Amino acid sequence: MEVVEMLEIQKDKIEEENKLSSGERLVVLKDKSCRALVEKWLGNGVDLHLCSVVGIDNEDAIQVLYYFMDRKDNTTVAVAVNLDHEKPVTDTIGDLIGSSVYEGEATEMFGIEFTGNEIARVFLPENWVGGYPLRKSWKKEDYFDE
Amino acid sequence: MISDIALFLFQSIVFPGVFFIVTLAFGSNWMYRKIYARLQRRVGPDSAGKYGFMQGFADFLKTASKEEIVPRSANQVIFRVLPIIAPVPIIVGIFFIPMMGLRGMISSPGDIYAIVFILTIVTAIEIVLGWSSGSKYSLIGASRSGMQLVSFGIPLIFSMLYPIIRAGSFNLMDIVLAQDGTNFGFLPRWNVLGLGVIAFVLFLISALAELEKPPFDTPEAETEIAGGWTLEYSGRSYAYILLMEDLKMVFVISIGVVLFLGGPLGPTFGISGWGLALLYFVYFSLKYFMVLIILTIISSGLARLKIRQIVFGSWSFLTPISIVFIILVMVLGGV
Amino acid sequence: MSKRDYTEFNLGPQHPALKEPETFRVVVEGERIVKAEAILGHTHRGIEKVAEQRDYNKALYLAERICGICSFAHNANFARAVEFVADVEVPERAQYLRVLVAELERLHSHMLWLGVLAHEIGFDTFYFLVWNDRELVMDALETLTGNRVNYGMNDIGGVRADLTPDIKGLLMRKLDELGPRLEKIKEIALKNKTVISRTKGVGVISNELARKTCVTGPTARSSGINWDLRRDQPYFAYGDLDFDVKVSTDGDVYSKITLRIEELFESMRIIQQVLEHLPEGRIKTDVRGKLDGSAVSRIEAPRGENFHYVDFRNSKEPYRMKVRAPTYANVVSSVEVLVGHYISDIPVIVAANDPCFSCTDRTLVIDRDTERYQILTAKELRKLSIETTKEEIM
Amino acid sequence: MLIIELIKNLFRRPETVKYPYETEGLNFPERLRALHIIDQESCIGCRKCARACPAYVIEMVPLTEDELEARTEKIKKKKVKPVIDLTACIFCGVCEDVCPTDCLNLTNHIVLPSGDKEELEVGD
Amino acid sequence: MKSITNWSRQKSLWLLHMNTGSCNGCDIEILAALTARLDAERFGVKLVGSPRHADVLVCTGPVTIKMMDAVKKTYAQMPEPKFVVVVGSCGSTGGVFRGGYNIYDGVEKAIPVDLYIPGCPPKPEAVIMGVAKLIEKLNGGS
Repeated sequence: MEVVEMLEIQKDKIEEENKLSSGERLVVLKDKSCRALVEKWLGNGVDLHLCSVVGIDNEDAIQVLYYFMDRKDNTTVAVAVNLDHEKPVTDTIGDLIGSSVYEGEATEMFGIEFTGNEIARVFLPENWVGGYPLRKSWKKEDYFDE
Repeated sequence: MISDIALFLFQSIVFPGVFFIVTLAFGSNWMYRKIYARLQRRVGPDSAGKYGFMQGFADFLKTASKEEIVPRSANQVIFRVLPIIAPVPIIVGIFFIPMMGLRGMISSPGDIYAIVFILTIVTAIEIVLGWSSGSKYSLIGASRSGMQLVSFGIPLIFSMLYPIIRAGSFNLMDIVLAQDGTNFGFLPRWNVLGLGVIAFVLFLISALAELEKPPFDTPEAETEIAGGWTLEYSGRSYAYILLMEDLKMVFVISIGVVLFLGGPLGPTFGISGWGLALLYFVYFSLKYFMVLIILTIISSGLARLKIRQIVFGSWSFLTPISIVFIILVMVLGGV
Repeated sequence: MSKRDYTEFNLGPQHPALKEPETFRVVVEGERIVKAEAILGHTHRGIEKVAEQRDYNKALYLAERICGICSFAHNANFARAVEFVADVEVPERAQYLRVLVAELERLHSHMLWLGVLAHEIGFDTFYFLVWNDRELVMDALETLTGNRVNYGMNDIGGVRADLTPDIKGLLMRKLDELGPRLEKIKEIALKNKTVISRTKGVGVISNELARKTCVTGPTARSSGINWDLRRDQPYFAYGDLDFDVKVSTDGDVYSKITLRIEELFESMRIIQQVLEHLPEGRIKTDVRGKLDGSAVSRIEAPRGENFHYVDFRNSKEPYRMKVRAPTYANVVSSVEVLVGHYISDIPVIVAANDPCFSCTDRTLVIDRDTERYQILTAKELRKLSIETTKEEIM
Repeated sequence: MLIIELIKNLFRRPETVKYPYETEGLNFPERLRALHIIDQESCIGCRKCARACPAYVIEMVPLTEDELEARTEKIKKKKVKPVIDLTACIFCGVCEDVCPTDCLNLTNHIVLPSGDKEELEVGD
Repeated sequence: MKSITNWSRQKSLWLLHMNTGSCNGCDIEILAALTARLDAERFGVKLVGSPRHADVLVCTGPVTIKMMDAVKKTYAQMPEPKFVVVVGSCGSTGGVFRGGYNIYDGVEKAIPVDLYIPGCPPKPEAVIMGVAKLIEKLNGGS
């Protein structure tokens, strides 16, 4: 079954739907996790490919944007979840599809907690104390003297 | 008496002694690099001396003049002392080789024993050198070096057996003399021309392994273990290791020339005395460089093998082939 | 098997096999790899954060310097993303010129990779021969764009340099010279016994693993995933051009060599078509002022799919820029297949994906103390009580 | 076959160009972006290059007394002049593109290496 | 004796190439300088794998903070006399990334630098000129 069709069925779970400037559908979920959706897709044999996981600091909320592609019928869709700015938590999809490192990167850069994903550091060192550097409020002076 | 001693000293130190051998080693190093570069459509070293001939010497001198660092994890005594004495066995070994005349500087009824012993000792030294530097890469390099020794020992020795059987002697002079004269009036009776070509090929392969040149450069594989057993050495120690490697090349190739290509033999044109010695030397060096070029072409045309493949290939192909070959030769009575 | 049979050591960050600083920590038993992990992050330069303070014209040159080998792919991809947001039409001639440079870059990148792989397996002669032939492509690129590596060819809305008849003639000449040389390369690389023995059956990435880890590019195509963005989601002028996408199902290093060599010939074909059918017209549409909106652009870089996300919030500076380089997607799979192989295979398998860690590590890092690194895979590795390296040499 | 190729190579002329002693066969195309030349006579000090530079390496230095005196009619209003720090320059050529008087140009002469950063400045 | 030593140093420069966080551009250009077209081996230049064997440390890249220790460690492992050559803008001053807080803005912040080869990346010809310059510098007496 196509990715798009699956989305239509699950319409009640979608909060709002936009389009990116490049033409892809951007679906913002009501849920704080897209795990159910991905499980459904994979369960129905969709040839799913995850391009990337993008974290975005929206001042009021932390958004996680998953960019999926269905290789079979060549459709792309961006799925976003809005998380609490103070304590962003969502489910991992790393065990379903290879997103562990992308999620790890989002964890270290934005402080998003992916439940079930043990990778907390990809690029930064383990003893990192400099906060979440890609957040908009992050300032170098807060953490370092130089 | 005095003049004998003087001659011996002159022979052992200046010509064809240590000084000359070291020059030859550096020359071989330069030659190898130059041919290697040429095969890759490059020029190769050409700034040190005329056509870069002094390159090996420059490398040695520069390395020797550098600071020597001894890592804390190394075995202090062996690490400092062993590199300095490492080139000595090979120089002694080269003294056995008849270059100028039919007799080497040292000659005994059991030359081949000594040569095989020295070849083994050299690898043993490499293993100890690698082990004593106390680095993991060195250790892996040393163990690979040992594995190669074990794998290629039998083919190497068996390939050397063919000339011995033909000459019926372990003495290098006898082996050289057995290759004198011609077949059919024009073909020299070198061991390589005839059944001995199999032995020669076996010898070349084993020689590459002994020299640790590609495709058998696993003990020093730069992209895998970053230099292997030489990794931790610097300054004077490393200079001696470089010298040792160059000398090893001279030694192994010389053995090949003597055993299979008739050593210094060639048409004499009735010349005798010093002229003959010179002529012998010219023949010897021509053959020497021929073998060097062949070795370089082989080693540059192949990718490095894995140590497993080397061990496997050696035990399942080279060793049986060499054994069968030698049995054949014995049955045929040293054709 | 007792614990003392294990040796742990680090390849990198400074190691002759890895031209880039990256650490591979492997645990070996004898020479056999028991565990392997990649430690990323030595070339983080914080490009994503720095880009947030630069306007799009300047960030373009920042994107170019994400990676020196696939610089055009990053640069063009960023430009394409911004063009989506600005909603401008890029002139057709510029699209064709972008294809031209992209394919020239693919040629040079694949040849570079071949050379590097040959160097990893100790086959230096082949490395020198390939790199010598590569100079032809570099000359072509240099003459066309004005630089050998970071071409500076793109601008938002088009390209900066046009193809003059002189340069076209030179490109033709260079390509004519390159053709027979590529045939020679193909013959040497695919028929040499030692190359085959070092690469065949080594580092097999199965189709399942490839799908699970979402690998891209030649790595995916060698594992039987028939996917190429140039064909399936055409960008620039690829829709008008005729070329084949090669697929292999073996998944080993040898199939990757075959695949990339085939791609070299396809690139040659594409370049020839571009030179023949180059349309006339302008080469640039101007983009000015503030932008609003977000866009994703994906193009097929030499190593695989290159993902750029840009977000403008009524500003000239991107609010968020996210780059996902192909190596980032591929490195996990190559680390996973390392287990069970031998030390000699590490450089081969790692190099087989054509890793480009400077792409991967573009994000920010501040590190006060490099003594400890995070483990990427195989967390149970930590449970192995292994004597830590006394002095990290390399 | 590789072996045949190798033996051929042994007798072929190497492809090496003995740079810096000879330059025949090396590629220095017209478009090559290397060493800058600034014609301070025609520069009007408009700062456009400095603003456009992606690496922020063009510094607008105030003119000295002598230079202020020596201004010609054409550049009467000029108060600053561009100085380029080559050690940080990325040779993208944007400054050349934006220059309104065409006084800043990138030549195809490679920048010579130096041990002294002071030497690697253009414009002074 | 001293002059012979100096001569040997000029004729046999062994490089250790180290990427300190660059974009790869400079690295491939250094390798290109070693290949057939320009063949740096003419000057006795050789790439070595171990810092213990090297005379010249060739750095590329702005030194990311994670690489800082590795650079210092590698430099310390090299035997005297040793030289440092920086290739490219990033290594010299940070280049386009200059001011980024995650990098040290150049190799000179970590170790003393003897020669800068500017360019982004420098042409292989410039790398050869750098080698020639270094030899010249050695010739002038050290």
